Amino acid sequence: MAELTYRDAVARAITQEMERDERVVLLGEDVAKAGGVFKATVGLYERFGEKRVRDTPISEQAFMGAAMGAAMTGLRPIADIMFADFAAVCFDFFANEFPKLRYMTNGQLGCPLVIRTANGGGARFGAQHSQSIENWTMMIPGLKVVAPSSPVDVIGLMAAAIRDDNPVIFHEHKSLYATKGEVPDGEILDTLGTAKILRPGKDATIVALALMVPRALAAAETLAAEHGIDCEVIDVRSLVPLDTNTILNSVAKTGRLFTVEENPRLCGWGAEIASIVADEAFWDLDGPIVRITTPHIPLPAADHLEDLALPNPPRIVERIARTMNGSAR
Amino acid sequence: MAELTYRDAVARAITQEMERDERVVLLGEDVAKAGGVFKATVGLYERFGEKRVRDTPISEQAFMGAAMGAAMTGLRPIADIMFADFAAVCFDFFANEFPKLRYMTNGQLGCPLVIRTANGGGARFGAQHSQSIENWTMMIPGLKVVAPSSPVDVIGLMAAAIRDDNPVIFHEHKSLYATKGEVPDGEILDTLGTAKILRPGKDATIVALALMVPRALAAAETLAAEHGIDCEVIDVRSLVPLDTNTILNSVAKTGRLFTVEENPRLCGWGAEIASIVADEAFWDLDGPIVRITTPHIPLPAADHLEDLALPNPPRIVERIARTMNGSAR
Amino acid sequence: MANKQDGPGPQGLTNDDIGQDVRLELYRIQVKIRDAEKRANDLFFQNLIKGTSHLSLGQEAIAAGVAVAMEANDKSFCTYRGHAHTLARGVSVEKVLGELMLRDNGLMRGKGGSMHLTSVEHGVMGSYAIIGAHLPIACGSAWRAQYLGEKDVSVCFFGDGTTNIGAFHEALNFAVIWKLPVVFICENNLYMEYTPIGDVTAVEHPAADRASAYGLERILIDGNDADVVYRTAKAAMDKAREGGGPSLIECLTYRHSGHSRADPAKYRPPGELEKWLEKDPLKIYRKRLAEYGISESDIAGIEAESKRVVDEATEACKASPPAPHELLTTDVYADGGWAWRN
Amino acid sequence: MANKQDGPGPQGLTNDDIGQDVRLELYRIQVKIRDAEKRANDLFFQNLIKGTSHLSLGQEAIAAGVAVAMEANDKSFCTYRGHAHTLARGVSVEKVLGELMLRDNGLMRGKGGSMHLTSVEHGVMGSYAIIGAHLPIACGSAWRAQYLGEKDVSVCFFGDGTTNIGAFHEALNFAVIWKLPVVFICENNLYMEYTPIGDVTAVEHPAADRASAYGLERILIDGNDADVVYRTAKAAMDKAREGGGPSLIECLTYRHSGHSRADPAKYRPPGELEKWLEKDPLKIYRKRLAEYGISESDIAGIEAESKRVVDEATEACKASPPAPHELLTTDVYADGGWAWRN
Ligand SMILES: Cc1ncc(C[n+]2csc(CCOP(=O)(O)OP(=O)(O)O)c2C)c(N)n1
Ligand SMILES: Cc1ncc(C[n+]2csc(CCOP(=O)(O)OP(=O)(O)O)c2C)c(N)n1
Ligand SMILES: [Mg+2]
Ligand SMILES: [Mg+2]
Repeated sequence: MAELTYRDAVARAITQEMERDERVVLLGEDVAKAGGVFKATVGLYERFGEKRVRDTPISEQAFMGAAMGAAMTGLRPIADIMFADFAAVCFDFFANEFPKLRYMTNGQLGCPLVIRTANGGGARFGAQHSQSIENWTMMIPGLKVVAPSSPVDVIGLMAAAIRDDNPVIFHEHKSLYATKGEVPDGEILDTLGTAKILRPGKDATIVALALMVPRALAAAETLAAEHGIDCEVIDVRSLVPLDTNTILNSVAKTGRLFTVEENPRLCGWGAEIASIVADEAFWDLDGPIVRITTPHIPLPAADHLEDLALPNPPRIVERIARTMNGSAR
Repeated sequence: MAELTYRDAVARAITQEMERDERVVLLGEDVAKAGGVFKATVGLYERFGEKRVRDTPISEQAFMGAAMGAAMTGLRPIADIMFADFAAVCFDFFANEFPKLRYMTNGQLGCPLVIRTANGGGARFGAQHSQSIENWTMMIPGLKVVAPSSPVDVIGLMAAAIRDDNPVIFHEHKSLYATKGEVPDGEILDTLGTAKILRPGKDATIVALALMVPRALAAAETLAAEHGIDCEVIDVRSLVPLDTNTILNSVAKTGRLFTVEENPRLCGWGAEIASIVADEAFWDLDGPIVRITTPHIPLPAADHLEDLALPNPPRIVERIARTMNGSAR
Repeated sequence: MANKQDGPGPQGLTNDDIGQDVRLELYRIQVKIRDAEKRANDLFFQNLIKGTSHLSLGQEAIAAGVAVAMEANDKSFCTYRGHAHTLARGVSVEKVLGELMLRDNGLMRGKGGSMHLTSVEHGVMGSYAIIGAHLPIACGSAWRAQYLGEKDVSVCFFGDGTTNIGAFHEALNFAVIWKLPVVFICENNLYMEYTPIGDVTAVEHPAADRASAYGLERILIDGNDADVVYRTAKAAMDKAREGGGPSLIECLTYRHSGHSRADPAKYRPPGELEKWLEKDPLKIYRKRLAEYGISESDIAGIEAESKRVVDEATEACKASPPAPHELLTTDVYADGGWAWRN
Repeated sequence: MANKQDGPGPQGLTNDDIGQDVRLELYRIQVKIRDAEKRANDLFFQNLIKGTSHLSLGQEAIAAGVAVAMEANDKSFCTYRGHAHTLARGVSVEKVLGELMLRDNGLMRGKGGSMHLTSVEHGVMGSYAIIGAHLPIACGSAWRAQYLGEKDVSVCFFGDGTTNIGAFHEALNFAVIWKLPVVFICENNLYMEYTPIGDVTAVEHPAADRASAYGLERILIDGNDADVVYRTAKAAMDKAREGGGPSLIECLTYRHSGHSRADPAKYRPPGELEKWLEKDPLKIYRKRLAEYGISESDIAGIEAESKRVVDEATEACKASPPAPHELLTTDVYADGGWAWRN
């Protein structure tokens, strides 16, 4: 057991898997010699050498494509998108190439790779470097999508992602890199498609992801202490596959659902979950489903405005308390 | 009044606006001399000349960027994405450039342009030429998103899109190009952000878009005739802005909501609407919200399989009848 | 094969760097492609091919020349205009036509369609229908070979119009800096869909005139002469296999039909097609065979055999059912299914 | 200005193609950028600049040389490393530093941040932070000028690393085939973020060695000499203005600090910085002024004035509040608000 940052957990996970499997390789802009712009891959170049850990030009299409071509033919590449926003410059690979290959070829070819992104806001980087793009990836059939909230989950889910035979988009949250958590020694391997109940509760279910998880947890404590509302907090962890059982069971118990989403409102991942619950758990619901999201706006650079935009514990508390105490609207 | 195809409506709308405003220009691959691969821009090159109607290289980033730069500085470009799927190769412009410019510059610059796409399935083109990408665009703050289902709507909404001072993504449905409808003479101008009730009904609300609209209407007739279920069918027409009033009012009346979506399931536009209704109209609901979508898969090329994938009247009827007659699940 | 010669000529077989076996194979493949593509065209007009299809009529020499230069383990990365390359690697006409007809006997049982022909057992690693993407993908395959010390070469085919998209530029630079065993073959057929390539390109030769931007040799060849294609491709593949890095080859050619099944190609200037029909690769090659002393009856035998194969394949396809409905949701994920939830 | 000369030299002002006024302006701008950038660096270490910032210390000659060659209506398209170009077009130090400090007095009142500096009234049409996008955008602005018969030129600045992304290739080809009045300025400072450009580029000069791929002239200049930059940019802008189409200019330079505020630039080989500090554009230009007979006191006056302006701006920024909360949801759409529904 040791305390590790989320940032260091990334390097530990990749180390674990690179030691285990020669086919695992890492590529991206400044990931090798410099250890990544968020320092999440420090030491890998030194340990595994330039054959396995490679710097690329600013050619996201080239190295996403290269990762795919290598994956199709026998390697297990991990490719790095420096800021999640840049997925847009190589989105053809996310939307049309990685996820459709197996289907279009009727199973002749697969695409076992992991794309890491530094996702999300909070760093005052402005509209083009701060987005939460988990819904950009969730909406594409054929991808798997993971977004861990803690160091131990980073390791276990990254290991699972690397061993998975599908293209997995692994969203690291840039505002979590400096956070710490206890991590057991030895190999860690988790399972994709499993949500975690981080706080049991009986009055309402809060579903959150990545940076929103600690915020939802903090809000739940306040809601319990100050409003007598006992919330169950679920860390979704994996958007695809989605652990609907855990969510539906929780709603069956609590009768209420709140989502806390960093993505801008429209077509966020919470909308999907809301729609599943509004269909399959409708008769369990005791009141409206409420989504707490970043407003449907680009993100501002200014710190006080960015803080205002992303869901935070006071806003979560206020919205849940108001909904639980009041009427439908 | 004349009968016009959806295809010819595109050219008529652009003609109307190009005659009205010298700043309106059209560019894209094969849109000029060849009149477009779907023949939706036939005659424009002859009428307006090569200064205003221009063929481009296969450089989607170049001409999306060019459209933006021209829009920022005084023109009103219409740019063509030959198949909606190709939005992925220039997605940076959709996700990070068009929609964020005004916000990032604090209103100093705007981006008044229209991007036309040939969207959707049904033509047996396979996984990379058949997608419904309306949710790819709906999820991006700063875009407006339109998807007409009839020739007259094509004209009125295209005119409104061209006159709008925002970036508007205009999804034409490739399987509707050959369909016909009555169109009044003279100028036609519609309003973005307005849904249309195409069939009033009292038992359930069906919300549909583009190719799904005629299918929802057909299903509603069968549901009335064979199951005694009287459905209200709403053509959303505009995903952003979204006419939530029309939808919420309808659900207040019927107590039931069904969406019929061509996009693959996860994070489809219907999820957003479902989540709005599950929040704001929860107490109006008499039963689960059900989404009828393309399954969350890439599209197959084979005709019989593609037909199986897209929602069609029998499937819509079956699902609605089963839900309305049965229990929640 | 010691006597290398620059152009083909009737020096007699003893003095021939290509040799009779290879030459017959080059012809056999060209004829097979020609016959299969013509049949595809007929089937389309009989409404037996739905969706789209992009023929390589007139471009057969490139597919044949490159494929014959390849070794069994080499990999082909094709576009929607990929029937020719798929056939050239040895895939049966039945499996190709079956896929075009979207039947259960097709290469992907109709799931992929004509634009995505794939036959991994023949080294055909997919056909890609969004312009540009497969150039970087081919780089990745080449990287795997380099990384694992495997000796195969990845070959990537694309058109003139493709040279103007960003992925082309990124892939070329990437292949060179990583010194990858990949060969890029540009089939310059003078048109993108309906627009002449000259109208939208800053240089005359869209690939060859850009080679220097990647520190590569300028290679521009007659793409209608299978011998020239074969020799050039062979040299590039040898170089790649020996660790010499990538090559970019521009092959001048012409498509005899429209861009896709829907295109009557009215945009062509009068006389252009006729001029190129004079340079028909099959015509050129039939003459070549005769010059090298192959008998008319041997040639006719190849042609008859091809017709027979195509006819039989056609019948088999017509007899094939569509794939079962269950196929709709198979192979989305690696577990064989499509489950995105529990 | 009849006497054109190739290199700068102390021929005396009578024989000077640039002239004293322009030369003083070139120095004034370089000093202003230097002082403002140094202040930005200080403010960052005082924790008064949040987020990121990308300085142009060492690259001032390019910003100054190009800006002085521009006319008032000409348009600049910049990157995240755009403070210099914004200042060079005449935007006040206060408005730039205010934006870096994310205060209400900033150019965009803190909404955009340091990577998106924009001042339309000065012709600064935005700073773009996703590599490559603004090259096509600049083409669009140039197209508008061509279409409307307006005489302005669009100028697009970017780094060496940017030449390897697809949008670079697409934009260059596009600009040439449409003969657009756009000038592309590549600031080759030898590095992308932390990776030397030579490690990831197939040619030595990432822009100049690719000009021929677009049928353009190869232009490679000393980017640390403002006179050279000025002359070259002026010629390119004249050409564009007269309908002669685009130019691509590679300026050799070096950034004295790290890539962004977070980067101590430890990846540099020893001695490299020192070598380039010898070629510091301000050092070069100060000497140049003296050679052209500008007095030490005039030079010192420019420098003192700059310090005063930067100090005053700093105080004004420190005194400025953050923008009001309402700003969060303004200007998403053209109606000024953010409503996506009724
Ligand atoms: C990104 C993208 N843009 C546009 C298209 C539509 N498209 C399909 S083929 C084609 C022309 C390609 O021309 P070329 O590369 O010369 O190949 P050819 O068809 O002539 O073999 C175009 C524009 C596409 N498939 N992908
Ligand atoms: C598409 C994209 N990929 C990566 C980045 C991250 N990034 C920001 S600046 C930079 C280096 C750019 O190098 P260069 O073009 O030489 O400009 P310089 O910073 O040296 O001025 C990189 C990789 C980005 N902003 N956009
Ligand atoms: Mg072509
Ligand atoms: Mg640089």
